[in-house]
Amino acid sequence: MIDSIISALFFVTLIHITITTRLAEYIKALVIQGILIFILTTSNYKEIGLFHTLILGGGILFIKTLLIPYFIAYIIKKIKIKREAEVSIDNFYSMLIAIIIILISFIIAMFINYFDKSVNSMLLAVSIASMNIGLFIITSRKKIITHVMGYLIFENGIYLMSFALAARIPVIIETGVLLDVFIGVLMMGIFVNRIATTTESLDQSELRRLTDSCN
Amino acid sequence: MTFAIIRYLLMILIALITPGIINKTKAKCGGRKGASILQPAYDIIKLLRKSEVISSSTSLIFKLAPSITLASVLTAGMVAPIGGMKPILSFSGDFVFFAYILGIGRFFTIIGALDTASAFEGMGASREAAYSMFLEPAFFFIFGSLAMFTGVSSFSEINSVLSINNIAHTSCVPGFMDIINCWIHPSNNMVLFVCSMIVILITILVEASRMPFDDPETHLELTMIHEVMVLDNSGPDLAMIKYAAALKITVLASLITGLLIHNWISPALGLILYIIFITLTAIVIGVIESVTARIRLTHTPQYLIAASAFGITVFMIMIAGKII
Amino acid sequence: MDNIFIGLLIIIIGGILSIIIDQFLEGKGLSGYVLLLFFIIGAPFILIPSIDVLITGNVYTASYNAGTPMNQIFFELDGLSAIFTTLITVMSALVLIYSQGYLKPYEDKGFFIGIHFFFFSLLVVSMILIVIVRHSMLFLTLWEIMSISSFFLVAFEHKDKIARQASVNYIISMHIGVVILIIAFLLMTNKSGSMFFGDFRKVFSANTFSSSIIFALFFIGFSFKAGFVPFHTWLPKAHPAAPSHISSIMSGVMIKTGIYGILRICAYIEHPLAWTGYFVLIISLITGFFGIINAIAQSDLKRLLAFSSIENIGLIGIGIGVGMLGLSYGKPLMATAGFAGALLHTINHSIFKTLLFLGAGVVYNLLHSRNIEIMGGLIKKIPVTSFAFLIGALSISGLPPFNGFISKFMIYSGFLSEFRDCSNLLLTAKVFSAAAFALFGGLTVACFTNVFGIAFLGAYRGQAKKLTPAKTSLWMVVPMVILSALCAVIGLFPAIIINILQSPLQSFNLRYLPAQISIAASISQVSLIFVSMALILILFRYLLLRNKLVQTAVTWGCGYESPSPLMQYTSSSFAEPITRIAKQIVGITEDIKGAGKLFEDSLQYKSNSKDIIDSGIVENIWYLIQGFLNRFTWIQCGYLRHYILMILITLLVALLLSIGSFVI
Amino acid sequence: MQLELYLLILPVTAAILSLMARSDKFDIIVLPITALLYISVICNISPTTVSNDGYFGIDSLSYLFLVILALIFAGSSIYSINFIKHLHKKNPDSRHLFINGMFKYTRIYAPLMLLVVASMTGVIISSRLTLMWVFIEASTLFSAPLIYYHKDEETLEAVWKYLFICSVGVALAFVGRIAIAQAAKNLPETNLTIDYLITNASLLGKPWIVIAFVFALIGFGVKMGLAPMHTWLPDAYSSAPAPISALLSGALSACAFFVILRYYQILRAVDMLIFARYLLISFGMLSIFVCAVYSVRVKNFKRLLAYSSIEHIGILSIGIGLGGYAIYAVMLHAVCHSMAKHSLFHIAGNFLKAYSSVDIDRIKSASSHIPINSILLFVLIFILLGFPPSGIFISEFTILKEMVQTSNWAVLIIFVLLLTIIAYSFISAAIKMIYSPMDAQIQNEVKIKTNESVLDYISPMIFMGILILLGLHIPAWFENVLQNAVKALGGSL
Repeated sequence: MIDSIISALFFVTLIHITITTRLAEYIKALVIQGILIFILTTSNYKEIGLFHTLILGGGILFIKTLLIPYFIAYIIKKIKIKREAEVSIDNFYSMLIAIIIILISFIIAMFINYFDKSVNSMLLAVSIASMNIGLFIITSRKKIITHVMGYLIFENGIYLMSFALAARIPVIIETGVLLDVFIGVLMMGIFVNRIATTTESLDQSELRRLTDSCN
Repeated sequence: MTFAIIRYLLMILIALITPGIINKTKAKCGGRKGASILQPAYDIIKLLRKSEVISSSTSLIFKLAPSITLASVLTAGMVAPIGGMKPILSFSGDFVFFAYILGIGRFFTIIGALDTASAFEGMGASREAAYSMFLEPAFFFIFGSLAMFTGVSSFSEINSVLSINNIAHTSCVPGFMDIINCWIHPSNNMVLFVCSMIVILITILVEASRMPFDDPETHLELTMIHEVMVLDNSGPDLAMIKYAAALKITVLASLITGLLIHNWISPALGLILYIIFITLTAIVIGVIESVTARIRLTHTPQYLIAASAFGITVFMIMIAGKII
Repeated sequence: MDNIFIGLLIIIIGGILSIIIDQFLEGKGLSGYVLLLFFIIGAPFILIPSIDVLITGNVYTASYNAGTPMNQIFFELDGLSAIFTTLITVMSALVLIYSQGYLKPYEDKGFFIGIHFFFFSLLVVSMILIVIVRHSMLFLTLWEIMSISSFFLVAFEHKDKIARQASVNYIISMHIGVVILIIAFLLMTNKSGSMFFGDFRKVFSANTFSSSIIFALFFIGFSFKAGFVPFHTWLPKAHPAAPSHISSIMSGVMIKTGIYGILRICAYIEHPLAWTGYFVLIISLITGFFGIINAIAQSDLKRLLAFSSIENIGLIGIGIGVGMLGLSYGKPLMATAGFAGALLHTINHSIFKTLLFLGAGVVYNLLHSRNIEIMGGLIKKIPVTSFAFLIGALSISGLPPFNGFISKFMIYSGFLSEFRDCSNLLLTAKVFSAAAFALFGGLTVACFTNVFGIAFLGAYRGQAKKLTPAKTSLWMVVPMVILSALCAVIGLFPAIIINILQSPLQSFNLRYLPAQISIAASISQVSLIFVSMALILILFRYLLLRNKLVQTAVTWGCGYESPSPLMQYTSSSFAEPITRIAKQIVGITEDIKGAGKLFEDSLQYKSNSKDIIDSGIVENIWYLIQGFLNRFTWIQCGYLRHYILMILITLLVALLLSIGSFVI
Repeated sequence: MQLELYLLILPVTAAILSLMARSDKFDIIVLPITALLYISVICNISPTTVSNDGYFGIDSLSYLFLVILALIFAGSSIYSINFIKHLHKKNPDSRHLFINGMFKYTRIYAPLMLLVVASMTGVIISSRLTLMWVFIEASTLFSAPLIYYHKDEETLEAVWKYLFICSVGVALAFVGRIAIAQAAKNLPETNLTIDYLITNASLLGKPWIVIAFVFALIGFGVKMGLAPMHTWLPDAYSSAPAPISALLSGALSACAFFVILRYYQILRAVDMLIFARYLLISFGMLSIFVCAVYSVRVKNFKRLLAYSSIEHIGILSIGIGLGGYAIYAVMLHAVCHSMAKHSLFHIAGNFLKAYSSVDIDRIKSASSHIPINSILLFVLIFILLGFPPSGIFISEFTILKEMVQTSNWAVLIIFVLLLTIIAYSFISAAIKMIYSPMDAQIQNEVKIKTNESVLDYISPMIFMGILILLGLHIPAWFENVLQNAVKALGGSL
């Protein structure tokens, strides 16, 4: 029951992200997704067990809803990235693609449900959708910071997937959270160095000096 | 063996007069009286007595070339059939040897010419090389077909097989007419013989640098092949070259006789026939020379290739004959 | 058998020592002598067993367990191998002697002589091992070692670009060849179930179509080394680029390992299918014609020799083809003549082609150019070399009384024997090949009269002062003299060598019929007559001119007063009557500047010939491949998002396929 | 306590020590000593099967990869001596970890390298999929700062792409792990070791295993450098310093490959290989194709080597896809390629040191300037291209053998064609660098250092010797190791 509601809301955030062009909206969406995931985690504490639930909940609240969004906002302010995301394709098409992706993910979920009844197809669909949409955002947005956010969405999808499947093994779910730490460290490493070393800001152009193609 | 040597010596002697006969014929055709038949022999003897003038740019090769050329022709003569009789040397595949031993003579003639560092002689040398190259396949096609027809691969064996083929239809004491009968006898594949003779004739014309491929008379160096190569030779060298040329005609002509004269007739008759045929060939050459004009140099290769094509047709006819 | 390995060990040690001496002990110039010394010590260990095999006809075998991956490895020294071991050892010894003199000028120019000699020894050792090994994988390994070492030898004069490109071209051709060989061997081992050559026989004896396909693969794979058209393209590039002693070892010996491979495979086929025989014959005919017609068009001496090598490989191939046809139609005489002719021509060619390349090397050291057009009159400067070259030219033209004639005659007798009950196809093949053979003969004469006449005779075309009176070092002269002596001896007394050929023919389980011996006898007879007659005539001429004064004058220029050496006939003009007809085949490109106008003050004519197969086919294929590859350069475009997109698409496709494969 | 844990503890402690150490000398000696101890530990280990409850364990497969890792570690540690000296010479100031908010490369080099080695060891010896995954992630994290040596735009970009693409890959791999968990939901045990999964393969849900394999192949394929997920690889390898690119190319991709092999084992246990075969072969072909496309045009020697790494990874995956004899070939190839590529990157580093460039057009007549290195380069390139005698020849020969036996003619032909193109471009590059005469313009621009230190070329030389020997004769004990690994993967011998 609650899973379905959460996944419905999650879909809303996903579509919102695909059509919005302002970075602030992205951050908001990320925060909302974090909260949704938090609710999802705590809602089925029976299977995970209280101890793990506490760890996970705390971790998610801290990392997903506070630390990373704040850090992204800080970077945006610090190195004066322009406020809107540069989308390489037209807004309408990106929404269209998002909807297609969602449909496809539902189909895949159905397929999987076809040979394994034990999966929660709704959650699975939303997880696949958010994975694909995350990757789609990476591929369709030009800014590096949007790449990061796309990655976060993608990774939320993975987190959801570990709930969608029947076997909810706490260890695995926790290691899933590690991904956040990973990306956090990643951004630290890159951007801190970046800000320290070079003056020029990141949104001028994409990094593509290293290439072997003729153009 | 001794007889073979005697025949060989006879051929060498005949070679002295063959060019004389040719010239005489030409003179007659031209309505002139013409020099004596023995004139070439006289020339050679005269040259042998003379001394030499050697070009300053030459090397030892130039001095060796004529002797080696003559030697090659003489050696070639040893395997050529004379009057349908067994030559001094005969082994299977000796016509290959025949072709290649003439080749070494040609090789030395050419490099001898190039040794003089003269543009004209180089020109002649190049043409000589090219033409003889074009002619090789024709020769091999003909003798290949003959070998195929007879199943053996040496002049004398071919001759003997041919003789065996038609000894059947001759009377006990073979006379002149019998030979004629044999030639026209169907079992004898007239086509092959005629074609072979024609090809050999062309070979003679080219090898001995005669009309229509070359002109021994003119002294426009640019147009000539053989004569221009020997511009700088004189004295004994020139004598040897002239004699080699004459001998070459005779040797090649005696290949024709090898096809025509069979070895079951008496040696004496054979020799007589041989002399007759050589003379006939010389006369034919003379006539050809006096009735044909010289082919344009650039067209000569085509005629030579035509000779090869002729050979191919002969061969094909043979194959067809096998099939039927 | 072990003696051979000892000998090889000694040689390779010599090679290593020569590196050490050259690099670390500062013994400049000594390294060559060291290797030569070791070679001379090592050679008898190889020669004695080989010659023993050739004379007695018994076969040595050895087999060791090399552990993984080779497992059991086999060596065998039978007649066929012995011929090649002898050839390789003798030729490389002579070339090594020659190189002592040839490499002197290079020593103080910062070339790594030591490494050069090391690779030389490696090349020799690998070639000898190739000939005696009977194990597929080891064979391939050695084959590639041979290619690599010769690659470094070709790249010796690495300072000029041509040499580098040629060596790369060479190694790549070898690589393609070896890949084909690997596939052939794999198919073979797959059928026979072992790496041992001896088991090939039972695969071939099945005599199916597939086995003949395998043979074709083997043939093509070896053709890359041997230089059959159209796999020859490396040859005219590598030979001019390499230093002369290397070109001679490559052309004289190394490409023969390809022939060896083909013969070795043939030895395992009792009754080949007829089409393989015709296949070999036709390719060889094309090779011969292409090679010689291009050789005539060249004005670069070593490139010319390279093309003539291609022609001779063609002749050898014709011999092999005749042999195979003889086998497949069950005509022993023909088969014997074919294979014997092929072997004999292999030997002869390696003798006179080595000789010719060594001569070319002397010329190159004298003039520092390979262009025939600027040569001339060299016989006055380097008489010994010139006469050696003349003998080489006569032999390669296949003229009696030299060795080239013997092998050609042998192959002819293959064509012209056993006409009884032949199929028409076979008859046609025989007679046409005979005629083609004759044509090649004529062309060869034209080609080599051209080379010798233009380059060595007449007057020097360059500035005469540059042509310093060269005293060729004895190191270089002796090998050439030995080789030319060999040419003459084999030509005059063929019976010896033909007797020796009996033991290799046992590998094809063929036996001589007395015919060949007798023919050989009569050939030597008639050749001797020719020689003596020539000598008599020369003596006769000498006697005639003994007490007459022979005066010298300037060449008769038909009245022209002041002839200059530049007015001589050039090589390309000599070849013109032939090349004009075969213009398309020899790929002649001409350009004439300032022609057509009257009273032209300066007229310029340039012509050069290029290998049509190389420039026409191979290069175009390469361009096609490159063009195709360049279509895909967007892969590494530098956009992170594209990279992620690629991953995404891959993922989706893979997922849909996998899940779909379940649902359906 | 299990012996293999020492393999983990040893580098970690060494890393901590070198972080705390006060003297520069320590960095120099710590790597060789650790390598020595590491190898000595490996010599005492005998591969066993792992008990279910253990977290770590070594079976025959992981033993082979440990050998590879040990070899590479030893090589890098020897090479690093001069490199660390060079670093200290460059900035000899105090040993603070950070200068103005950014870590000091000199300081972190040795510790991070040790940590990378530790994490790779963890990948190999850990007997649980989750643990493996964590260690892979860790290796990415630790190796990233090592790449960031020249602190300029290109390097930053390389690091960024490396981190980002690898993290995407790692995340996908995690999905694979989840799928395995789902597949194993009928199993009583929740924390799964490989052996446990393989032994109870009958209870696993086949579809999930296949999905897991697809995700794992693509996810770890990113780390391994399998086309089309290879895209980070040329950038990272070309901008990292020589010892690091050597380490990454030699060991890291091998580790990722090892993880894929683990999943392959599970897939094989539930015998669902058929689909995987096509996937592996097509990815492999694609990788070789990518190498062929770029090896013709690339002018940067290190990038060229990177592409050749992609090619060889492709060969590995093709071999796995073919199965049969090819498995043996793959095992051998993994070892040989790691050694060869590791050595070649070191040589490339020496060239960079001598010419201060890795541009093929700017390196000329190396044969006269740095003869030993150029000989090594030439021979190693011939080895890398699969010219005999070398282990790589043997492995490629065996792969071709398998192709012929299973009569994959199309694969065979494309394979050899692409390999020939690659061979052409590599040999021409090598001959250009080594033989082409030096032109004045370059000679004026750069001052060529012609001194060759033994420490720089000793390990490539040794590896070259080993490779050539492997081509002629494989020692019995090593053959044994290989064959056990092959048995573990169910290949035929």
